[in-house]
Amino acid sequence: MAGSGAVMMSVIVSLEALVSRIRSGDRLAVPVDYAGVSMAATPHIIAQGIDGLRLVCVPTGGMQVDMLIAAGLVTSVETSAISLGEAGGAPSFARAVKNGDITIMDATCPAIHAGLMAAQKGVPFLPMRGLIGTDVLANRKDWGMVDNPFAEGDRMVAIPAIHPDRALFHAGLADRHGNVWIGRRRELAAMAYASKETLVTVERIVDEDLLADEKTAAGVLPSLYVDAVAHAPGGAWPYACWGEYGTDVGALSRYGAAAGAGGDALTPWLSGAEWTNRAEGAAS
Amino acid sequence: MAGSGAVMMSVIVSLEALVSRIRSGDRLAVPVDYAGVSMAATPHIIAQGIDGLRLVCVPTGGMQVDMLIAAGLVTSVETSAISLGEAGGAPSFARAVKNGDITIMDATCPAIHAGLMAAQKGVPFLPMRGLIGTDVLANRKDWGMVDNPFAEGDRMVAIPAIHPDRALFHAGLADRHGNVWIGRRRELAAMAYASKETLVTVERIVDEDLLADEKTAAGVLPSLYVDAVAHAPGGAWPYACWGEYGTDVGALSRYGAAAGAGGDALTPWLSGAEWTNRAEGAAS
Amino acid sequence: MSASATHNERLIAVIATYLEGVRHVAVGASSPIPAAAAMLVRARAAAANAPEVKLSILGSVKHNFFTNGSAELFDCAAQGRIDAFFLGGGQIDGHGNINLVGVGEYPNTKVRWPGSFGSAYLYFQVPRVILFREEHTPRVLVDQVDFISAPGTSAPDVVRSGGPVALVTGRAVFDFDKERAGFTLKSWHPGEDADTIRAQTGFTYETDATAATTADPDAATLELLRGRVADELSETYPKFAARLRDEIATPDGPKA
Amino acid sequence: MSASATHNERLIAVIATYLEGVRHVAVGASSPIPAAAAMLVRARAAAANAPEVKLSILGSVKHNFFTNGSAELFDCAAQGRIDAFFLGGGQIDGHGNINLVGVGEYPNTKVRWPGSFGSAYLYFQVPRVILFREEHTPRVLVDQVDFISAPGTSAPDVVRSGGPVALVTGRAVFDFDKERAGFTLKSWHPGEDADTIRAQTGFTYETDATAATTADPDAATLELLRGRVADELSETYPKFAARLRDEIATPDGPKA
Repeated sequence: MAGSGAVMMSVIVSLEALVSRIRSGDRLAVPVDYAGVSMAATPHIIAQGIDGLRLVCVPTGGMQVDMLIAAGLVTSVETSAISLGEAGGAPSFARAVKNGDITIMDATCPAIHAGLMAAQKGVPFLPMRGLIGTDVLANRKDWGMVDNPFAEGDRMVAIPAIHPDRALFHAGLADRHGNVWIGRRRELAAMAYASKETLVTVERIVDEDLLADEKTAAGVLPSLYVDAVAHAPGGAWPYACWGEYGTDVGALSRYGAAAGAGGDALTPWLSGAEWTNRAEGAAS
Repeated sequence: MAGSGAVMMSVIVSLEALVSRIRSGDRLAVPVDYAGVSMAATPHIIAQGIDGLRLVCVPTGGMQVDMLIAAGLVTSVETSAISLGEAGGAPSFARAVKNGDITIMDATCPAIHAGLMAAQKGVPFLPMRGLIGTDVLANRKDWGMVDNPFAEGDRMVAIPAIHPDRALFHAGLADRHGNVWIGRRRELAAMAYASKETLVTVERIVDEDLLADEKTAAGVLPSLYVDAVAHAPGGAWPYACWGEYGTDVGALSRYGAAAGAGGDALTPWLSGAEWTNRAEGAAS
Repeated sequence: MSASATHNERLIAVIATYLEGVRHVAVGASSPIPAAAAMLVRARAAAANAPEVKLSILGSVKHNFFTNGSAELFDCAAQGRIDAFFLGGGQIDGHGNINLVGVGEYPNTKVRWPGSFGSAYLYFQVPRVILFREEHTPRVLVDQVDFISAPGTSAPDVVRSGGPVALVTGRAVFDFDKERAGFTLKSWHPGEDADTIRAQTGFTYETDATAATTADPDAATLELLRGRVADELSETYPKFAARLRDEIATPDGPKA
Repeated sequence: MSASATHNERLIAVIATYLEGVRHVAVGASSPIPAAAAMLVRARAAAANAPEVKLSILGSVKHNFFTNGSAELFDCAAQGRIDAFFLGGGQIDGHGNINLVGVGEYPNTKVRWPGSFGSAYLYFQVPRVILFREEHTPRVLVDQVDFISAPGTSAPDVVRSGGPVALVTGRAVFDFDKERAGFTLKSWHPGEDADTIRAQTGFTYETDATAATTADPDAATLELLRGRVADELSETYPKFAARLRDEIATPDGPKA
């Protein structure tokens, strides 16, 4: 939450400065492909060598997770799925799982949501239906069971609160106070509520107060929950930015092929060259 | 939820028809003063004699609750508070409590929210901090206790799910599909998620699809949760309609005085004459 | 245009038979055949003046009734507001268990699929889950899954309002019998017979006394599929819609 | 304009002493004095180039950082994002217990107040809860409340990060001692003394060795109160702001 930064420091910072708030060993929450992934931040995390990351995918992950794994920065992944969507599986992830290079904490989407909701509500757990009899549950020693106090013999799964150190995502716009317009992507708010700090890259920074107009206010994550905002146009690429641009399946496929090959093929992705080249292409 | 009505019947109905969906004995959820109270529906509930109501105030109540109690239609009230705000206490409520005419289920605001959230999530209860050692808890035999499965000796309150039969509120606008713009008043969505049916009065009905524009979509309760919409301009009066008009404290005070006096003084309020007169005054 | 149904049209029509009377169907973003089946049911309801059928396509900006983030689908299912959903599986076994995680010893599976997604919850909550998997081989339809993402049935003390009702593949259609926790072969698609199905299925199942070749969609269904449904599909699944049109033009062409 | 502080200005200033270093204060919609104290602390922080102090006024359209409905305040408190909050009480007892429900045997209380609102939760969660009640009589400050809406302290096995830090009334200021579960008299406002406070307080308490008349706000504070804070108050609490201005113009006029 706000306040640990320097006195009167603006919430608007450079992308490098935003990324530098992530610490090695952080439990880092990142959103589902279509909700606004801060892809632009990924090469900076890699460049800054922020390792030991314990990723929480809300509730699934893709290329960003695969890149961080390929760069050797990931200790564990809690997720309901990892894939490149239409572009196929996530090669670095699959390899790391097979080789035992990362700890995989397989979940199911609503369990991730429940864990964040528990943190939002300040309770140690939420009860949840389903899951009983699955190998998902059998492999989550950190989950528990709880009895329904209102019915005999009704045992349910207890999902412990998920308290990420940092939440990182991309959105359409923010104002200079740090209010971020997330629209109907309310999982982004859920991530922020549950996290110690929230870092957001955006397409545009606007001068007007996004909370001043009730029309926009309804879709705003208030600055109360936002610790840093960086201007990063096209920052979700190759993923979509909801309501702004679509997914670049071609680029995802190219990444998938590179990750499948591994080694040098991945360098332009992990180094950020693909983003730089793209920005230069767009500028020319 | 939708679908029980007649084939292809429009979700847009008259105020009388909307109110007639409320049944005697219903557990009826109504919102806090400033979130959009469907005051215009109140005299119709009274005229139709829908009794045995078990009110759930989300999370507090005011003049609407007091009127329904004055009309003798209320069996119980679950609430965190009942008052007329700046216009003082709620006389009919206080009288009914003193005389034992209604069952009062005193709660605390976040417990009401937790009960609705449990219903939204399809779980029988949510755990909640606080409350231990209060007479609020001591008097809620329907609440329980639950152990935190992740820490020894950490006992918490278990708030059972609240499943209202009907939710009733007032909002700024709806479209012809039954999508309702609630803006940042998300307790209205929480009420709807938890309830079997949701009935909404609105200031305006618009032709455009409120979900079509991402700007408005962020503040929309989708038609999936909305069973009936009635056009009732000024329908929150004397309460405010968020972003539309403010509270008429003078009218609330007049109501408070009438309710304090009781008997004939209340008739123009319970009969709906105050609303009719006001509408005629506005039209002339 | 051919009057006879294509393979994909047959799949759409047979899936639609399991959606009769639904009010709200949710489908995944990359599931054009289930989406088409839901669109067909919606079109039929509209033609019959029956209550509206709602269709939520997950992850879609356009066909999305949700405004509370990606948790809303699961809440909505918990509230009983979703009547039907579709699941697949890298492996599906004879008890209706599905595996979306991988092949081999968990966690270091030799083949790793994306993961369980919402299956470990929705399989318990949605009254009609239709298992749909085009590939029908002993590699997919196994005796026992390597990892249970979601179980076909649960012990009586587990609160469960949902589960599988059918398994539709590129070769056949099975009903699921909850009491027996097993499948019953209902029909095989043209080109298959009881023997080819048995050879390609890695689990044991019963065969319905009336089992026969999957019925072709009737003329009214084909008209809806090639009219309103095709138009709606073009909007959301342009590639699939184009393929469907090509298949109709050349019905003897390759299935895939 | 008078240079000396009015009664209300003194209350505002003394409440502000309990808000030093806060980042986020929440106040009720009809609580102008606590709101003014928070505005004063915010103005001081701005003047000192210190981190911004946020103020949420519940139920206000304008001064409202929340976008997730009326549950957000409580979630926000649970997340440790609210440093200070204000509670009153129809009755407040010497152990810091508060009663917002009524007088007499529950549930059929002979006097019924609105109800406990969020107190049964926020009193446990917000680190600095300041009890504020203008009326200071044995009828309000009782030996034992008739109904505990929220307890002043909890058993050690109850997870609790918040609670009362002080009680400010129209006559005096008390600190709350959590270990002892009791109040300590710190100061009395002009016109009172140790004896009048004792006579008007229905519970027992300790008296601080340095207890004396409540200090008047200094010149810098008065300047902020009559400048920036008065302007901000006019926007949200126009009636109270006007009254404050009248009191400053006629400092010997009636307090109420």
